[in-house]
Amino acid sequence: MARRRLIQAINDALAEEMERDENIIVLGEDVELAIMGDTRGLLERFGPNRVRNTPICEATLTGMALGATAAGYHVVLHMMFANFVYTGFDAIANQIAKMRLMTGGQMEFPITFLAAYGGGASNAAQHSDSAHPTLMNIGGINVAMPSNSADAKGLLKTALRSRNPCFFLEPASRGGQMGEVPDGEHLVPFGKANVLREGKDVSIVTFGTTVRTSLDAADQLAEQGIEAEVVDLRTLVPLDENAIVATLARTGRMVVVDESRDRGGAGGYIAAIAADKGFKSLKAPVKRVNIPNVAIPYAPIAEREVLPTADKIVAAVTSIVG
Amino acid sequence: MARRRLIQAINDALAEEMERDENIIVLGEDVELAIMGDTRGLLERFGPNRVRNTPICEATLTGMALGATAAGYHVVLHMMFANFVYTGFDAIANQIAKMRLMTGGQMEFPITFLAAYGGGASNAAQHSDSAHPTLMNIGGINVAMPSNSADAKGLLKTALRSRNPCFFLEPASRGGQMGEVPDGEHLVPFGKANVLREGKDVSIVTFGTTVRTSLDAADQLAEQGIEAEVVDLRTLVPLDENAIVATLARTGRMVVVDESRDRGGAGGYIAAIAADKGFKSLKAPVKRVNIPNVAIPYAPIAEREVLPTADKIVAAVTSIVG
Amino acid sequence: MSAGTTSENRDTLSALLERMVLIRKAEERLSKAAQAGELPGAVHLYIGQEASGVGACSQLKDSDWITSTHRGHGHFLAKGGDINAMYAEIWGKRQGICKGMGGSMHVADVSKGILGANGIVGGGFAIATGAAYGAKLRDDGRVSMCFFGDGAANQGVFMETMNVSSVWKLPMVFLCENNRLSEFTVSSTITAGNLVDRAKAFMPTIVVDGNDVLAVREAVGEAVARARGGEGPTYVETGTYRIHGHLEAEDAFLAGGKYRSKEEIEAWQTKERDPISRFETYLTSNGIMDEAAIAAIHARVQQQVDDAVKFAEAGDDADPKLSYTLMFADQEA
Amino acid sequence: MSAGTTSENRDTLSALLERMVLIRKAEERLSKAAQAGELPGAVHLYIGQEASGVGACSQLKDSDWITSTHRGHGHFLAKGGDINAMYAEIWGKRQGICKGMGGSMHVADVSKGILGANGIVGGGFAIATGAAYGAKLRDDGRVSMCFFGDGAANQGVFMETMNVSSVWKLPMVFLCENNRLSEFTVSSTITAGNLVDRAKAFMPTIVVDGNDVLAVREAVGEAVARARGGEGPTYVETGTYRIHGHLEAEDAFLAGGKYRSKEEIEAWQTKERDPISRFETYLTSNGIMDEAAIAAIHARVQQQVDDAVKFAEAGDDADPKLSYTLMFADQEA
Ligand SMILES: Cc1ncc(C[n+]2csc(CCOP(=O)(O)OP(=O)(O)O)c2C)c(N)n1
Ligand SMILES: Cc1ncc(C[n+]2csc(CCOP(=O)(O)OP(=O)(O)O)c2C)c(N)n1
Ligand SMILES: [Mg+2]
Ligand SMILES: [Mg+2]
Repeated sequence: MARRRLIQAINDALAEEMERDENIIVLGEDVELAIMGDTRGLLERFGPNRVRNTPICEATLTGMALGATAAGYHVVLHMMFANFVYTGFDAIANQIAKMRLMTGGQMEFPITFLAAYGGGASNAAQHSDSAHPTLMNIGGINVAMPSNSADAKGLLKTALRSRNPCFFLEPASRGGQMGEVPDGEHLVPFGKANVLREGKDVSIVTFGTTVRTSLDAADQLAEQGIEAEVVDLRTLVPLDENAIVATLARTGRMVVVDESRDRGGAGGYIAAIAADKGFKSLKAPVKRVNIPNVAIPYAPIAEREVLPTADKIVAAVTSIVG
Repeated sequence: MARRRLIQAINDALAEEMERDENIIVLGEDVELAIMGDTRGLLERFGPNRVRNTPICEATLTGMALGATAAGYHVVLHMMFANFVYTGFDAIANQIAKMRLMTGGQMEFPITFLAAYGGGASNAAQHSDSAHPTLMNIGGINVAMPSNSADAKGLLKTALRSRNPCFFLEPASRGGQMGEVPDGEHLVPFGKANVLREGKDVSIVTFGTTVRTSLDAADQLAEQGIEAEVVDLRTLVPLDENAIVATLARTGRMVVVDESRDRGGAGGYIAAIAADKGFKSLKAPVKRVNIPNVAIPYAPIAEREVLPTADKIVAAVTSIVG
Repeated sequence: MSAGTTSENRDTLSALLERMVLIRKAEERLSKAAQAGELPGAVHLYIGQEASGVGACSQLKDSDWITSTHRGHGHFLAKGGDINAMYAEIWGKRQGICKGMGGSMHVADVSKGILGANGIVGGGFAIATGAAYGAKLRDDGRVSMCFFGDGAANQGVFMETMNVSSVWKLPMVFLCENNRLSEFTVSSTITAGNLVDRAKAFMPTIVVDGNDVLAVREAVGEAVARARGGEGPTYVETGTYRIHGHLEAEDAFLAGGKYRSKEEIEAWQTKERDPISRFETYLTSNGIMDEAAIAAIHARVQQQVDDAVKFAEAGDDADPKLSYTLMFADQEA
Repeated sequence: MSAGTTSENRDTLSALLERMVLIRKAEERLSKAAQAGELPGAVHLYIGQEASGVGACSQLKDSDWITSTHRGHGHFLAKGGDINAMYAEIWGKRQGICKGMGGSMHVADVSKGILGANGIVGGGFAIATGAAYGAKLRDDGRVSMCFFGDGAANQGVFMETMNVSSVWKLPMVFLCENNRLSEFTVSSTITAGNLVDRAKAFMPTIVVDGNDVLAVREAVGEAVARARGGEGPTYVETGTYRIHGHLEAEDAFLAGGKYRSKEEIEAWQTKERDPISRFETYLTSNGIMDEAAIAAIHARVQQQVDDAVKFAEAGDDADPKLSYTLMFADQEA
């Protein structure tokens, strides 16, 4: 085990996989000097043919990623902030997500998109969005959202060995978070949730930025005598529906926590699975803790108001337990 | 009452409101000759300053719509097919949906976007998408999805008198559908669902293209002795949550039907409301009938397979009733 | 028109003609099928523009890449795509080149370097540029050609990809088919200046008579040589005209409205201007082929098209469940 | 530098200087505050580019529109925005020009025609073009100016909006601030050719020394006159340089990496090149202002900045619940 920051774990995964597979290339705005830190040192190690700064033109970059796979490359496209996914959205939603079907399976798109999402650093509305609800809906693209260093490394390695396109979404304000990473080859499969804490009274189902918050909430709840099970879904596409049904079978109650706007967000979809396949087990309303239907405001006090917090999770849990 | 095709009702609403408010202008690719039929005759009636063909450049058109509101115009931007929303998505998601908040309320964006969505005509994956899950999640933009001529007219008029941006999504394959439209001033408010058929056994909650399909399913169910209530939500933003809870209180069972991909789709969100605020009434799992997580295939037989049908609705209902 | 007439040359010229005739007859047959309501979806036909696609693709190898547009049948056939597989696709059959999943606007054959027709106007720019970037990194000698219309040249990705191709000296050819129309809009009403001037800031440019197959072939030959030689992208603009409507059954959309005159269309259909009859005149008047040889090509191609219709009609319906397994490699949707 | 020296002129020149000094001192103060950790979010400073924004905005009226960038404080102040309201915004206070909801990257004052700084590179192009379109339809004589960087000039909306502005003869000025850098990337490594050549296909162009406030003023004067005269858009490029990092605390991001040399920065900071000291030299050596008058401006501005800090610090925290009512007019989120 090594202690690594989340952003270092990402960097490690990139370096190790690029070492292993010379078909992996990294493109993006400022990947050479590593604006996010995750691509640091890759240029020096792998040279300019494999790590290259691009012009600012997201609409082209996403389409180019598709095109470059025709030459057998696995393209890592760094999109910096999740908001810029919208700028380059045409090729994501109209091409990459659909072209395998449209060509009758002639093509494969080994592309790994990196982007930082979420608030917490007063980056304001155009640098704090969570794009995962949109990405999970367009079909044809996997969505991985690690909550800790080990998963960041293991999920990214899985993405980099996959023949399918994947959005690997990094928690913008948690890149510095430390965690243990297993030594040696460490892969985390897609579509397998992780029960981080067991508990019999309620299930907190979450992923990405809000896992830490949910664990904090579980600590607080424990002090009140409520045992919360915390389930980290790890990937949204594919989604581990069985894990959702299974935890519900154990606890009968569920709060879904994630950092996306509520209306049409990821939380609602997970709650809908509970209301369908998990209905038998349900003993109380399924609650959602996420972002109200607003853009993220700048001032810290206003930003805090709209982000998921341990207090909000505790309140949601206590409203349905006991 | 007059019998009007859905597309004519839209055309009527545009013409009447443009007559009433000279600040309404219409922009878009081929709005002069009316590729969809909905803007037909407007150029002749209102002249080239108010109805204008644009170059093909969706990324600019959406941003221009925002900019032109600064001069006090209500901009109607025709985006043709919902897939092209993705092409022009930056200004929608990063600017229009956020700028009122970002500027502390200094600006208003009276913009009505028109776009046709949905399958059923072998238009294939890049001309058959439903963008409403994405649009409802970005916040700051209303989403109206009429199912019939009267609502098409009344909702569009409401949009055209609103100071808020709105996506008015037209069912691509139902433009020719006939319906009664009330004479005189006819406005349909946003956020008010419409119970189209009453029934005590199950609620079918739906909107847009799948309302007709749901009513057909209700007819079939009636033959089997099952009384389905059919609720047309009419707008997704704002959403009539009370109507969802109320119908559930009457029937205790719910099937949500819509034409969007399941994962992160609109149906899941509506089901989540049932599982939360409507939980008390729930007597059975909440089922969703929508599109599996695929792009829309071209061949009619393959397209039919993935679209919501009356049979699928009937099957979902019978799985939870009785 | 100009070209020496060795016998190797004669074969080449005959092949150019045959390919153009194939496209013409294939499209005319599709028009009939569309009018008869035999096709599930809409078709956008290439009639009148054959010299552009055929001249351009005649300079490419199977291993070179192209991206195409919503008006993609001509490019597909010009680049060596199989008409049977294309027809089966448009008829929505399992034997279709995309198994019936894509239809007219998405015909693709990766084994022939055809990265697909595209329903998004401008959708091909970035894909072609990415393919060119891949080719450059691999140093595999491949060239990437992006076909696009004058309407698409107003999409910003045009400039973006010119910038990338130019700054990275990618083996790209920007092949602009300027047919003066964007759907029902006369392009000059929505387009500033001359398109070629946009390209001049980035790369060498050639504007050519797009109804002259040999002129197109020559211009593209230069461009491809430059690309293969590592000298970067070239912009080639072929001036041409679309004879049919934007899509078949256009009249239903227009509801009596008009965006061009009958006279304008006819002026492009004269024997002197039509890309095929004009080339035939060239061939016969230069003694390269005689009427009989040309008639033989027409007959052969007609047979090929008729056979393709039979092939398509006899095909099996597309697999309705295929979507579920096609979204991902080795993963259910 | 050149300008006659009537007394009206003297007032104008003095105002230009004062505005530049205001921006410089305001930005320097923000740098200090950022380093001290007093600001909630990141700030991108305009130091070194003052002549561009001030020269350009000096030709605009309050009723004219501008759109700005992530590096927007300079444009905000140049266009007449209030420093108190801007500081309060950056400090996240209720008294902020956007009530603390937008912060540094979103400062806007619609009453002054400032349609906002923008966190999306290239985000301003279409907004400004729309505003110009509105102005043209209203025939209200307003002009719309889009500030953008050399990095943003690689976004396709640049070409798209040049096309629209040109074909519809909109009252637009494209104001490119070419500081040679895009974040940590030297722009020449990602940009083909000269930016001005891209514009030449669409409109008249002027390239000007962006550190010479009078040259900028003159060039933009021409452009604005053309726009107001109904003659359509102009592209003006101001060559300049950013002295501070892409954002404050850039070093933490770079982790020892480098994209430019100390020498390069210093070469732009000499008395002859710095836009402010250079203009001061011009004013004194031409007898337009004396040292004392200049010192008075510095003192007055310093006071203004100090007062603005006090105003911001004394402000109330933003209203945490405001988001819910701001997403829509008359509608809860
Ligand atoms: C992104 C996008 N916007 C709009 C359309 C609708 N559309 C299809 S073809 C077309 C005109 C294209 O003109 P051009 O590029 O000149 O090609 P041509 O049809 O003349 O071959 C338009 C606007 C589309 N398919 N995609
Ligand atoms: C759409 C988008 N892509 C990327 C970024 C990240 N980014 C912020 S500023 C910048 C460089 C901009 O360069 P330029 O336009 O020259 O402006 P300058 O910073 O030099 O003033 C980048 C890439 C962004 N904010 N928006
Ligand atoms: Mg055209
Ligand atoms: Mg710059």
